[in-house]
Amino acid sequence: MTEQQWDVIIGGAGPGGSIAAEYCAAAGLRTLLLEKDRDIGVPVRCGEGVPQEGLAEFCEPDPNWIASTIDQVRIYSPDENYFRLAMPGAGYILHRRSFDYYLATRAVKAGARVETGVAVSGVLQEAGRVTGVELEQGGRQSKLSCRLLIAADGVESRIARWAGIHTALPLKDLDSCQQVTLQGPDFNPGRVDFYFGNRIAPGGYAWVFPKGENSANVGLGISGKASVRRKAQAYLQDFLEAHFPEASILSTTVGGIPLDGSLKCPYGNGIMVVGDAAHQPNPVTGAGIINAMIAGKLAAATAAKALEQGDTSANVLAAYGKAWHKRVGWEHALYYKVRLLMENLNDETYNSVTGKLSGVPEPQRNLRKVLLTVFRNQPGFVLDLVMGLFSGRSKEA
Amino acid sequence: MTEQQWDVIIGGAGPGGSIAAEYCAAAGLRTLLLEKDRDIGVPVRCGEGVPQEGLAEFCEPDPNWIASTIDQVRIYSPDENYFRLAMPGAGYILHRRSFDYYLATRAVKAGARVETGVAVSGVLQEAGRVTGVELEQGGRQSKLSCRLLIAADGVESRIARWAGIHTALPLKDLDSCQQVTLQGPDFNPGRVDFYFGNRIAPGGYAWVFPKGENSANVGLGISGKASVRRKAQAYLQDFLEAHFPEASILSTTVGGIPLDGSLKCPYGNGIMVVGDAAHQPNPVTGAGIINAMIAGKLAAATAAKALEQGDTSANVLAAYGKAWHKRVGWEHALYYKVRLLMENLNDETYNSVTGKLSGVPEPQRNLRKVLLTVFRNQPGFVLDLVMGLFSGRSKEA
Amino acid sequence: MIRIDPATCDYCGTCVGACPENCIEMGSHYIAIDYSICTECGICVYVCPLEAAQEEAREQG
Amino acid sequence: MIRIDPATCDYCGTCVGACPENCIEMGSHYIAIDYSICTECGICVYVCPLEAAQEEAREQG
Repeated sequence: MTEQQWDVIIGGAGPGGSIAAEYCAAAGLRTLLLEKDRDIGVPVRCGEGVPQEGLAEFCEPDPNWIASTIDQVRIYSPDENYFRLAMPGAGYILHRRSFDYYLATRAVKAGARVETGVAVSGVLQEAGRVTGVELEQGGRQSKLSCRLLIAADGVESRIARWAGIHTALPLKDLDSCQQVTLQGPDFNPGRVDFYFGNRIAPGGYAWVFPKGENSANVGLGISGKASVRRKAQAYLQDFLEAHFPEASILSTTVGGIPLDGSLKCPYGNGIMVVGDAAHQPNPVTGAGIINAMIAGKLAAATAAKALEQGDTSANVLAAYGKAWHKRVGWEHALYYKVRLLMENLNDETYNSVTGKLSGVPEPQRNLRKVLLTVFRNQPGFVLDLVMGLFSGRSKEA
Repeated sequence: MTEQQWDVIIGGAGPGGSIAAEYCAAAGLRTLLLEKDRDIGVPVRCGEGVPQEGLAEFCEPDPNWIASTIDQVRIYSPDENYFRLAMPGAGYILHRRSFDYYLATRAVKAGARVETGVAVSGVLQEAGRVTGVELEQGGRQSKLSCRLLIAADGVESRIARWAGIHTALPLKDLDSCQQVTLQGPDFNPGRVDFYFGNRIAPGGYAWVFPKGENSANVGLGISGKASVRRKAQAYLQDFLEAHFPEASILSTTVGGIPLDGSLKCPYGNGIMVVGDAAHQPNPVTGAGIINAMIAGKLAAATAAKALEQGDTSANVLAAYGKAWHKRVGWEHALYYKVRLLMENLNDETYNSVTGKLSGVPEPQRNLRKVLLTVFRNQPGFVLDLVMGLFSGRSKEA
Repeated sequence: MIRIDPATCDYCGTCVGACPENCIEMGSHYIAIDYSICTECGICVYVCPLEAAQEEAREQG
Repeated sequence: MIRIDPATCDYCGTCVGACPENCIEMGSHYIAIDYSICTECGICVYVCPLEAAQEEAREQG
């Protein structure tokens, strides 16, 4: 990289970072997107589900990175009963190894410069304002200055912390996950399945997201508190032995999901934070792809205005925080409360909810009717739960 | 994995291992394919070029993993002159992150079991015969027995060595490579470029393999002997600064290519070795994808016969070695000699060859005419060189 | 003393995000605890989806 | 003594294939030299496409 002055440096080339880079570059900013891994799109640490309408804000679906189109949902209770919802055009399961790559190429086409194998290893500051980054590339250290820094470095974010933004996640707000991609069994390519229950995934859920007819992402997340006693890996092993004992495993991945609803202040003097680094996944579902992309777009809009004004102080960048809160963050505050309620559900409650829902006549079992039935018969938070899982502009399944 | 007895265990799920697994399973053998990485297809350590006819033996081209179709070749000499060859339907540039995954799914469909994140960490032997493997999975050790073991574990192969087959590569027969995937510049999606010269890539060459109109794999390999003085990384940095100073880098990869022409004895009692692990890339071009697939297919055929006979001794498995030699190995012995001659070419010779070729009238500049011209005017080995690069059933560009 | 086993670790960064002292250094292929800062609070051990982060006492036991 | 820097290494395995003593252990994310076998021949340093494998003297120099 030449030592030119960059307007914006973005750390992390996931969906949030690439969208931020694309919109910054499209706004005429000299934009550099840095990815610490030596490749973009791998390893995939994600269930890969997105809602159709959420994706549509950014791009047309492309068969190169759409694995399945989802129009049905099954929710299993611990007793292995389920209720189903027919939801035409609800969402997609992506091939993120191709999708993330595609988003990075869009950033390049818009005029951004992308570099891989370059880690942001520190933040340069002068008089309490971010002025650049320290880099590490193949064992070599260097520095680059910029007018604005965007941290999009995922759950493992350190960039924001170096800049003085508190992002450490308490145990209670962090889900610990493992997922495999299975090959072999028959899957309904249009249906996602969720499994709830304290023996299956305490404080979280298990998922089966199909990628075509014979492949699926099968994973689960458990609360950090549950992970103290037993690991996600052990729970997933049980789940696979119960459901897919002979399936081939073409990919194994682990990860953590921040579930505190959003950083209160995802910005500072000369810095904005987007995506998982800003704790922007939905606190009930853990869905974070589209949220990160929305945040990247909003951060880019604020970046353009701030650099035009020549003022990148926290006061000006607060516009990004406000925009995020107005668009998504306020809902996440509600979902956060739903999640806290859900953690106290026992298996009998899950079974009872599912039993009641199975009594709803099939033709009436659209989401609205189901929810009304639940709402009349069950504690109110189930409404929020199911709404949180399967609806809304800013959520992915 | 259950403790069932496997007929065949295959270590390494690249193209060689997956094809071996598919053909073993299709022959009715209980087949287990193990990949040490937690995902299949990444990281890509490869230029990703394959010849059309080589691929056609195994599968129909699929837009999901074909990045470009190649029908032209340019060969640059150190003085930046080039001659070009029109070669309709010569080959493809793959997306190996999708291609390798596809091959693994084919193995599963044929009946093989695939596991990722499981490394073969040792070989069990009794009375001089391989009887199984030691495994390491996420820090845990285990053992599995098998009737036959196939080592497809790449240039870093240790499986064959544990089984007593000498595979260590001397410095003179090992190319050291780095490659980036660029995004941004205009590329001719139908043309691959090769650059020769001692300042560019001593003992090897640089390549530009397009992946669509704005992306390409750009890399180079240098001989192990040259790598003592200066690293592939440093040569590639020079090449990129000269040719693509502003391009975005979406992927960086390094690797080594065994160029000794093939292991003389790619088998032992209860074990066969395929692909890079058996040093089966073309010793002039370094092309190894289709060679590994051919070897996997040949090894599977021998495995089926040996297990039917109930004799997996080296005497029986020698049929695989013979089949490989008859199909590809004999040619590689010739190419190996060509490579030794090429190492002594100086930049003036490269320039002179290119100059002569440019004098051939355009309409006559098909491969055969060009080669005849070269043959009459230049040392005979240039014929072999160009033949080695761009023709033959078993070679990729 | 907490140790992260590089052979078991998948470099997912969950522990890095949880560490209250910001004392875990991670690249694509390496991970290291800055023991001059680590308070041995154990949250990295708790959140790890695998069993890569371990308290040494537990490992010896 | 030869050292392979885990932060610089890309785990490509070129050195593993070249080592005449078969003394380099490598996984997806870790690499280690068995110093009880290593003869310090240096071929791993020579073939590494990066500068991950280094003789310690060179590193100190």
